[in-house]
Amino acid sequence: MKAPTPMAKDLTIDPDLVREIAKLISETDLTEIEVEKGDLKIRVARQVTVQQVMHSVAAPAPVAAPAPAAAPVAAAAEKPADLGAHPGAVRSPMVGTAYRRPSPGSNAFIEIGTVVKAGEKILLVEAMKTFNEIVAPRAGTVTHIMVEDGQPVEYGEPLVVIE
Amino acid sequence: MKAPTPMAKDLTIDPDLVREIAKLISETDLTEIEVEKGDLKIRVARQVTVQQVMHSVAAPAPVAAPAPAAAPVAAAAEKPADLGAHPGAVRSPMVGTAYRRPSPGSNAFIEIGTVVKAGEKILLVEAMKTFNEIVAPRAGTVTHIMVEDGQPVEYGEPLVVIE
Amino acid sequence: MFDKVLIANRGEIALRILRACKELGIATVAVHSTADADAMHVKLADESVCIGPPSPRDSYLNIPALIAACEITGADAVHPGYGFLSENARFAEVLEQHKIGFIGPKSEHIRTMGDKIEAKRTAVRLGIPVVPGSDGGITEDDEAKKVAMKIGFPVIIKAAAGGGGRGMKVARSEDELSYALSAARTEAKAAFGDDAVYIEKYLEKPRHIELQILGDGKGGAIHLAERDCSLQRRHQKVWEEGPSPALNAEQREKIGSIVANAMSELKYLGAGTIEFLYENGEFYFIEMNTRIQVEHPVTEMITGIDLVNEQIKVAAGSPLSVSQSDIKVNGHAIECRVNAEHPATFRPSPGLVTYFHPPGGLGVRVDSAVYQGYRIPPHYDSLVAKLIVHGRTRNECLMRLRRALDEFVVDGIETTLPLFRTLVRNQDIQNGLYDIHWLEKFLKDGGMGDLS
Amino acid sequence: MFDKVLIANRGEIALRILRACKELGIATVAVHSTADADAMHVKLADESVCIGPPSPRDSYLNIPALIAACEITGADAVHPGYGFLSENARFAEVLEQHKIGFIGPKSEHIRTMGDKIEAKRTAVRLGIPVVPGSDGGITEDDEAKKVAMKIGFPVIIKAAAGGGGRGMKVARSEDELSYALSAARTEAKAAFGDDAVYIEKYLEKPRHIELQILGDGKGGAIHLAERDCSLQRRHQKVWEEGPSPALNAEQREKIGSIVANAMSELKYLGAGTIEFLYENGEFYFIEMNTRIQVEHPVTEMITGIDLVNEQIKVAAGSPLSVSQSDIKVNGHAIECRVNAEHPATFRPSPGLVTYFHPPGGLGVRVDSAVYQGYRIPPHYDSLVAKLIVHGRTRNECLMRLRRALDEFVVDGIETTLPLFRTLVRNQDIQNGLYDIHWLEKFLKDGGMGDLS
Repeated sequence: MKAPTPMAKDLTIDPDLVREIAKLISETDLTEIEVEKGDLKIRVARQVTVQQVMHSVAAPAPVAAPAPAAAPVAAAAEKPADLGAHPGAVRSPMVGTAYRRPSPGSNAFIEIGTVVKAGEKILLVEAMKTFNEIVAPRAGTVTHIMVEDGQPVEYGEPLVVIE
Repeated sequence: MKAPTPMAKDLTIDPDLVREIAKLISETDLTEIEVEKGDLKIRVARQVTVQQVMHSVAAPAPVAAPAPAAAPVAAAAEKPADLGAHPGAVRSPMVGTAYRRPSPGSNAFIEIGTVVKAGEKILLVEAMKTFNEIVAPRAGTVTHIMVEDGQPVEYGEPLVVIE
Repeated sequence: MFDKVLIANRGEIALRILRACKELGIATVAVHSTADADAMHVKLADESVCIGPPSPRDSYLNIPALIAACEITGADAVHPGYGFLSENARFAEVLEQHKIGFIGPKSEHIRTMGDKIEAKRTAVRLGIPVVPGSDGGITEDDEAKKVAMKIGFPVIIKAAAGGGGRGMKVARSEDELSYALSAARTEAKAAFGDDAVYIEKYLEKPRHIELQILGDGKGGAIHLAERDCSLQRRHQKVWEEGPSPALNAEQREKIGSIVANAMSELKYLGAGTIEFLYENGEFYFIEMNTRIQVEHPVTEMITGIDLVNEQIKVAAGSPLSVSQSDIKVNGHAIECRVNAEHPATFRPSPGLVTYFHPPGGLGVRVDSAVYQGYRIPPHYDSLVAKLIVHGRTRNECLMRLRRALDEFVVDGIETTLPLFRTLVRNQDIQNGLYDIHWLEKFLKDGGMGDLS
Repeated sequence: MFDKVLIANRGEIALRILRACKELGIATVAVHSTADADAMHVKLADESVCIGPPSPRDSYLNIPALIAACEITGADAVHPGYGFLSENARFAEVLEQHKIGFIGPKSEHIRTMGDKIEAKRTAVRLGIPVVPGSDGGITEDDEAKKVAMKIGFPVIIKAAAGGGGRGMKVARSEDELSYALSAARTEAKAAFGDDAVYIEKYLEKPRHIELQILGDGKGGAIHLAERDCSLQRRHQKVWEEGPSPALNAEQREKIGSIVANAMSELKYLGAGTIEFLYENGEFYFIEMNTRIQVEHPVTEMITGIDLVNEQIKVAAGSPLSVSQSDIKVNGHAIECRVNAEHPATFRPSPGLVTYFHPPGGLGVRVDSAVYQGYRIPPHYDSLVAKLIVHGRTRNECLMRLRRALDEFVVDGIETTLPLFRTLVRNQDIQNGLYDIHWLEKFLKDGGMGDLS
């Protein structure tokens, strides 16, 4: 819908310019753009819809007060919830015990700051006496390590972040 | 959807211009466009609806499908729900059986259109073999009669409307 | 059998009665105040009638409104539940005059048992043990001493004209008697203008134990064992269980026979409860409740008898469906009264229930008229739900109660669930070592910790 | 006794096992797929472990993941529930190798009963009645006739190599036998390249009746009466009840003794079910399920025995807590499997449960892992809740079931509640007159009316 738009004679604004700014505002998630050009000034704003949705879903699920809330096994302090959603997070493909070094006396595969290549070993996860290699899915720099040596991990649990 | 609001200094602008900007605002999903040139300034805005969705409250209460929904005894066709809220509604002060005439052979106390004085008898409600007089709480004209002769009524049930 | 029963009550007991009627194929009429239009039993009843404004006096206690509701719906019987008009002899009589069945005892028995003095006199006549004491007012030390020696120390001296604790003195030995007597008499004189006092056995740490009975009104009567309701706060029962941790089978059989025989002699009709204080192996009659009680499910769970079903049947003239030999105590049951109150301060907390998830599974029963989205009105009692749990042993019952309490979610209001979660983990409760003062002392001593 | 049990299942049975563990004071580990992170048993367990993606093959059937979950949590036993790995002998063996307890039978018994031919052979050896038939393939008319005369008409002729209904012919009399035999052989030859057939007694309108058993693994074994699970759709049980309306006490005692003795001889460990077809007073073994079953609460309600509790105890080496003489059938129980399905078309209806209000009161038990706000995932079975109702008689049970069904509210998804509301009002159901074909015929004949 980019049909040319006839404008009033004494005020020539460019509709494409407004559209462009609107696109920009969406793209940038801003709420207001003001453009001044010579004596022309264009201000564009978008209000955010205030939605107050009270889901019954948000109601607390059955966990009684004195009963211990279901505590994920690996809810260690090293695993801030926000890192779980990190796009560079590498997740555990299985339940098991994570190890950071190939053998007790060795150095860790990686440390924070290590630059890794795709396919490079970064951790081991042991399950049923088998050590499974966890490799870097992509090249990058290790920015977070969320597991300690010997820590139990769940399926899908974020292990490290490679950026 | 609110109509676009032109806010111009004077009325010399072309209404087509406003229409054009309004179209633009719709198209771009913006909430506000302000155009200024020299002494002319046009600002166009559209208010956003604030939605408040509360689910849990709206959830249906326990009435099973084949079980008859609780049917108020006196849910007769003569009692449209909207008249219950009518400011002129006269309500039953007790549970009982409503009568429209003082004795079986007599005329009804009131009919639609009857002009009544405050304190005038309009109905009887019988409970425990006692006939209780229902009187008009104010002067006015009877516009609706929601009970039939001999109909059971609940406490608080609207009987007639006097306007 | 009745065709249509009007339920002259509200809340969980109205729903309890509705369920019993539905299970007997009897049509139901719910009555409600304007504050209870959204009540669950109103939604589930075949018919409903609004009988008045929120004030109980103008609705649930309004006899003309209830009779009119029966008349306009054609209900042929009324179940009064507990509270409200359930122990109102005049209501039973008015119903009789209107040829409407009353699902409760004969009015004469309601009247007798509603009068404290008459009730005690009747209990004595029927062979039910009462608190021993002087027959009338006493003013002389010598006579007081004679009575006290006979009933044994400690004794309590009460103003004959009195009440409310004024003019009451305890004497724990002969030495204390003379002083206690004169002090009580002085106080009685000051408070009531009458220095006559009477002397009774004083029970220091009694349990509240009550016997459930059923009678057919023609001399057939059985007992259904006891409930222990010692866990009370301000005379309100909080936790009830059966059988009592304090009784053995022989004691149960003995007191049970006494009350069953008494009810048989009385030709009592319907369900009733004989309440006792119990101390050192002895029972002392307090009062008789001539109605179904809040805690009746405890008995239902351990005997398998549906008490409301029996009430309806005998009120309609049918015989009891069971005889004494059919009654066997099976396992153990505990009821917790979950109230809309702060769990430590007991401040009422009516309002909107934003989430309600009752526990389920084996041995768990929930009697509740609450549902998610229901607004608990501020006009009536604060009972949210009765959680009743059954187990093969008291220990299994306690473990099951613990897990059921942990599953129970009520949001939007404060409830006493945290109190019960604390109680079920308490050593005294687990050992059954509590009396009628235990809970108040526990609370006073900060048993609820940070919540207090 | 075990210290920590890992529950290798999901849904209501995971919650059922969790409840039993909590009541025994055993710590619990919930495992779950990513689709079940919000499951109730996950929220209530002491610990939880995510074991894989939604696909059961990668999570609930993933033996290495389950073993790893035991290792990282220190669980010393696993309860497999029903379905998934519950009848997987290898899983039981792997657990044994890892010195983790398996709350289920010995792996050899799982293996034996998991093989149809071996199971039938074992049943015969143990004296359990099976469907009479030829020992092997038959090709000659004379031999076929001899066998048919011995077992009695009607008989069914099945391709020895076959399955799926092809090559099956019914002969209702001697006249029909010769034709049926040749037709079956021709079809068998065409379908499977082998014209050998075998002959079995044909049951026209059998009931499905199953016996619950418990064994201590050392030769102690009891039966806990029967469940009648004849109401099925596509071999899925829909409504189960106990005792069966078709059996009397003598028949119960007879078949019960047979299976209890058989299990004793087998030294069976844990809970199991011997399934029979029943027609004209005779039982015919179908199969044995070596696990707890969906419908186990029916038995719990009429016997008062907590089957999961017993499973855990005997798996830990304890004796059974009851002997055969302790088992008394008390009243009647019915279970309805409320599924997230259209009540007439049975189209699955997973999704968000926007309102959930289970029924309560006397004699009503709800086993459900659903709560308001829970989203039923599309990956697994559609069981929303098991409604189990107990009454002193079958009639009381039916009336109670009716009122409980009318109280039950589940919104946001379609459920089979309307089916049960129809069934409980059906004359045949009320009379107990149904067989394994009844429900499918009822549905085909438009029994669900407008909903169909």
